Amino acid sequence: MNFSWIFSYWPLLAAGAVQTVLLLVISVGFGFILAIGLALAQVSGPRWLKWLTRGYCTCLRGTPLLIQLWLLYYGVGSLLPLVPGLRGSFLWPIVREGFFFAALSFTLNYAAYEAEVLRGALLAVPKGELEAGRSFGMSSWTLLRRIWLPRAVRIALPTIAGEVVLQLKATPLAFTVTVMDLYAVAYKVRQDTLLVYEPLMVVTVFYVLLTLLITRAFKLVEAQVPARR
Amino acid sequence: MTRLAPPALLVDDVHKSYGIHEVLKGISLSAAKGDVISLIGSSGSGKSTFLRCINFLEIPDRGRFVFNGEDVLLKSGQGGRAYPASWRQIERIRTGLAMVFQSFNLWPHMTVLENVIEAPVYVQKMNRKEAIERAEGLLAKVGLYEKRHVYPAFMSGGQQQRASIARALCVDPAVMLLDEPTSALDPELVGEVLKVIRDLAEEGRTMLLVTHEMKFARDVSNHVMFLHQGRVEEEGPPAQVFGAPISARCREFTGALDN
Amino acid sequence: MTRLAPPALLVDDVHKSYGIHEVLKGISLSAAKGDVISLIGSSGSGKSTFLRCINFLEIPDRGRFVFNGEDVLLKSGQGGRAYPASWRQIERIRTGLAMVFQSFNLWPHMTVLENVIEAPVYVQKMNRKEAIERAEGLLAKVGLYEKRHVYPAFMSGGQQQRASIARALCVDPAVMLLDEPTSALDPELVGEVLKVIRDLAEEGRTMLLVTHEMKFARDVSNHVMFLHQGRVEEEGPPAQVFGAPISARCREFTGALDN
Amino acid sequence: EVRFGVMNEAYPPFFTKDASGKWVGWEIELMDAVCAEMKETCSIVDMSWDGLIPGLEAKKFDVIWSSMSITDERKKTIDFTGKYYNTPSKLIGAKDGETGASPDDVAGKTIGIQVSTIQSDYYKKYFADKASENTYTTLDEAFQDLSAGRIDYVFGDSIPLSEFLKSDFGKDCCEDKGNVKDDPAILGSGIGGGLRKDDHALLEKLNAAIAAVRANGKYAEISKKYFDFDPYGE
Amino acid sequence: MSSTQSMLELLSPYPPGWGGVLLSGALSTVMISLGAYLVGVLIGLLGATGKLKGNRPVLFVLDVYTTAVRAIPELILIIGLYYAGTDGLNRILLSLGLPAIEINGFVAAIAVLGIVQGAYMTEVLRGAILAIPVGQIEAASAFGMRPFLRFRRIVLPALMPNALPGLANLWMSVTKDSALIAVVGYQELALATRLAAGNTKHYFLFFLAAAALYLVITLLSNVVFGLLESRFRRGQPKTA
Ligand SMILES: Nc1ncnc2c1ncn2[C@@H]1O[C@H](COP(=O)(O)OP(=O)(O)OP(=O)(O)O)[C@@H](O)[C@H]1O
Ligand SMILES: Nc1ncnc2c1ncn2[C@@H]1O[C@H](COP(=O)(O)OP(=O)(O)OP(=O)(O)O)[C@@H](O)[C@H]1O
Ligand SMILES: [Mg+2]
Ligand SMILES: [Mg+2]
Repeated sequence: MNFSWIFSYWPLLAAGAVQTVLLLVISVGFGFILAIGLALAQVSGPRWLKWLTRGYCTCLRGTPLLIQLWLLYYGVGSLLPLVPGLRGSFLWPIVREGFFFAALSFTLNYAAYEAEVLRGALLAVPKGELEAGRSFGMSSWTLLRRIWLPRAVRIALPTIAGEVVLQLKATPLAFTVTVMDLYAVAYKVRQDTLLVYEPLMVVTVFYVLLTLLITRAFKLVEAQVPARR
Repeated sequence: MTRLAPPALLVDDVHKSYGIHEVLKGISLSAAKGDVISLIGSSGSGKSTFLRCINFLEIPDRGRFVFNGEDVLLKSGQGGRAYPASWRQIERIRTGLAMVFQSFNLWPHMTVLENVIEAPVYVQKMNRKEAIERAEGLLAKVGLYEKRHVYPAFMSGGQQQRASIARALCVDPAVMLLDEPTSALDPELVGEVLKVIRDLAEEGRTMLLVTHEMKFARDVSNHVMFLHQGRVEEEGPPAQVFGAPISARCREFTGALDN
Repeated sequence: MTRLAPPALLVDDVHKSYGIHEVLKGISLSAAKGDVISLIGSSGSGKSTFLRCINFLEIPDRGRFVFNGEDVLLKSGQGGRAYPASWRQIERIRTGLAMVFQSFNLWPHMTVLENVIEAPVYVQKMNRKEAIERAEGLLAKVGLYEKRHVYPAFMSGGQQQRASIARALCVDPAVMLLDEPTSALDPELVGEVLKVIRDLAEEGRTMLLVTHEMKFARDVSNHVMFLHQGRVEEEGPPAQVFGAPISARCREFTGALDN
Repeated sequence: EVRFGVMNEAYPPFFTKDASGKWVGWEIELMDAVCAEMKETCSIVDMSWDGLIPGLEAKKFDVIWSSMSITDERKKTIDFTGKYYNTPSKLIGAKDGETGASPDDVAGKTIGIQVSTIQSDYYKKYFADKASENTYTTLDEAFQDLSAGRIDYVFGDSIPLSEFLKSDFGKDCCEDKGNVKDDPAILGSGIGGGLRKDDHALLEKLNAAIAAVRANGKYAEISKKYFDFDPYGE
Repeated sequence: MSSTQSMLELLSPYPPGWGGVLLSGALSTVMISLGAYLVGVLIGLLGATGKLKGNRPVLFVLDVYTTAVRAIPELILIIGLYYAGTDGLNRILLSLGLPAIEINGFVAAIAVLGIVQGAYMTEVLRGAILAIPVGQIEAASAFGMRPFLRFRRIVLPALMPNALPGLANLWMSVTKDSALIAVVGYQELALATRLAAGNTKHYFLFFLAAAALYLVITLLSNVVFGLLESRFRRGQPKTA
């Protein structure tokens, strides 16, 4: 085992870790919000919206994230300069970057997966509990916010935790659009030094720590309501 | 209550089918403020369904509903079935209605206290502190003060039922719909609930109550309706329905009381 | 039944706590074949917990259990609490026990008929046809023949309760544990259930029954136990417990019967 | 028998699998010639780039023969044969941009570079304080970004860069900006076969065979089919 | 030569068209995914039961398993098992005087992906079991059902509607994760696509073709999952 390279690469590693965490937080955060809408539309939306959102989820879960990212970055991204005014606007430095496209496509993709999980969980909430809410005059929004969603999320918690970890594992794809996340740095180290395991082990340690953090956080939430077993 | 005041609740000619199975075949009811109306009838006769139609948890096929003089606007949807024209209106009306469910339907992700303050705080925008105070008072009344921080899954059947009664009381409803509110309670507690309902009636609240305990129905209500095969087979003051029913079926049913 | 036959069910000194809350503080019971024992007591007094301890749905902290002369083997686990030595034995004993739950607990992914034949077919390996025949007979008896292909979610509370009674009956149990089996039933159906229980008792089956309906308890049982604060406060034949109770608490409780 | 580990992706004109699954390319033909010279039977084991080093170490094959650049850093992990080709490095860029490939010509611009190549070392030494860098896993991605206008230059091996300029996608947008000034210390080591550290016998055999192929004209013969210059470098 | 025609030629199933390569890649993808998925379901069922019923040591082991296996990049697991793993195994065999064995890349891929899937499935299934109202399981116990029977007749049908969306998601991701096994020299759809695109420089065409193939796989699996879901949701009234 040879870890001497760490000394020359640590600034890159640190920057990479930040990128990884940022990508994860952004995609999970926005993706979850989007997923709620997508799931609700499938469970109780009008028929056309149901089909639309179903189609969205099928396409995004059905094709590799790499290809989605690629289509977005090279397809849509190369059209962006043609949008009048965009090039000079304050948005340009953001939307020009690979990071923007990685975050965007991760968010869209995560939302599709999470929507599927939430859809099932929303359906798993016993009907009587919702009726109790309605019978007190809760508006659909209050019902959703106070009863339906909290119950559904609790039912789905272990699965959601898994999806978040899966999302963490998807972040290395950002490298294909030039984002130097932690995995990319490790890749670079591997190419530079031809060491197979050591750079990946550094990533692994970081991922394990992050995963521990995620699963502990989810466990805490899960433990808020004791289960009878 | 003067005769001139509009009835607190007026329901006219409610019909409801599940598929081809017609459960309610035209049920009407008029309740003044402070009335306690008991619905009795055999299992499966549509009592729960009727209660659930009143607050539109089931959408009736046909019928007219007036709350405190306000007509519920219905439009006809597909197949000529009624459909609420404005869910907003329904939601508003529901805030003045409270329901105790046959199967309790407590929210399992909240403690008893949280269950009870939920509607006051999040629907009626009551101050949280105030709501807690009120809820604790009610929980003490039903003997659950000690259990207020327990989750429903860890409570006995009767405790859950009492929690669900407290939850309904906490919204200070003008009309209460109670679906067998004493089914899991022992005689002492039934007595307590009886007292509570009487107090509420005296405050001018209207109550609609499904029950299988004839004695309870006789004691608590000023009007009894006997449902049979989706119709009101017999109705009147308890003394009449239990003492001298006209309908043979009703006589048979209430007669079963003392065999 | 001669005096010499071993009791069908003997339970001795059952203790059970949830956390620091001691629910059962030493309850004993002995039932001969054909006995119908009613458990009464206020809500939360531990009646359901006691029933659930008998078939080990809750693991008691302490106690001795004998079914038909067969001792349930217990070993002591951590903290000196009892623990079944062989789940195999428990499972075998359970096949001769049947339970009607306070909250019915029907399996929602099966129709009523499927619910009823489940245990006979898959636990007792009864021939499926035979089981269906038997089940249909029982469903007819509780008035659910027409509803046999309906899923539980689409039935009224009383119908679900009757289905759950039929499900318990279908395994032809030697001992039945009934947790408020008539709570959702109208007086007529209560009368039916009463008849069924009497028939079963005559066939030599033993029944343990939790109920809040004192009249029912008086009519159906040959022994009544009044639970209070985790202990048996009073027991004896119904005439004694309801007519001339020794304990003040019991007098108060049963006295509530006619206020 | 000598087993050659080749990356299982396309890197024309050096090596690639065609649609019928056959290996083709300059490097493949060179391998055959070297084998003939060594009088060995040879086989190809294909692996993803990530699998090459572990595959070598787990003895799934004996030589990495996959256009791998020789660097000092890498020599710490594996042994290399002498170089078997070394092509110049060049810059390509958008047609409307400036011409020239000196550090001053690229000042303020963004350059696309493949990760861990000799060019990235060169960049660090000569361009880093003038221009900025985008790192890519493969040159293909850099080319696409160049034609999309996200970066101004791609800096890399002249052969794949020229291939790109000849393709439908490259010929409209971009042009050759010229070779960079040579620095033998960085660019001179070239491409070689990679071997396990203890495999001295094979290393010597391979080195001898490469020299022989070069000397007997076989090398030039193969190269002529693919290039209009000598890929061996000086 | 029109460009549509050249595209058709490129996609033709016979060389020099790349269609055949893509199709056989897709077949490999499905095979590996199926294998890994089945292994995963098996591990997941055991893991979930263990997590819910197990004692302290079992819980600890499973906790380490689900956390570690999910956190470690699949690449390192595959490389580790296939290269270092076989190396180590053979060294042990050698020291015992046994002949060395060659682990097939295909088997290694299925094993690794299956172990990874198992970790995710453990959690999905655990959540689904927890969402079953406890009374239903108690009722089964009360009738003397043995654990396995209880699981087969009551728990499984009741957990399925809760678990299916999560399980479907895992299936979707394993069909894409199988791309990783290129590391051990196995050519599935993703690698076949890159090969075709790199050879012809028609990235757009081949990436879209691959997306279409993945989508076909997804649509077919959607049908299966949809059928399963409607079957397992029988008896459940509609929400909303
Ligand atoms: N799983 C549990 N965890 C903790 N406490 C419990 C649990 N189940 C029941 N309890 C408590 O134990 C006590 C006895 O409950 P039990 O269900 O036996 O009462 P019960 O006599 O059946 O009452 P009821 O007539 O209301 O059904 C109650 O105070 C209840 O809150
Ligand atoms: N969601 C539903 N779909 C179809 N049929 C239903 C549904 N809900 C209830 N029913 C049927 O409608 C009839 C009336 O049910 P309801 O719950 O109103 O009876 P109930 O009078 O409350 O009986 P109980 O006293 O047993 O609670 C029953 O036969 C029941 O099977
Ligand atoms: Mg009802
Ligand atoms: Mg109870």
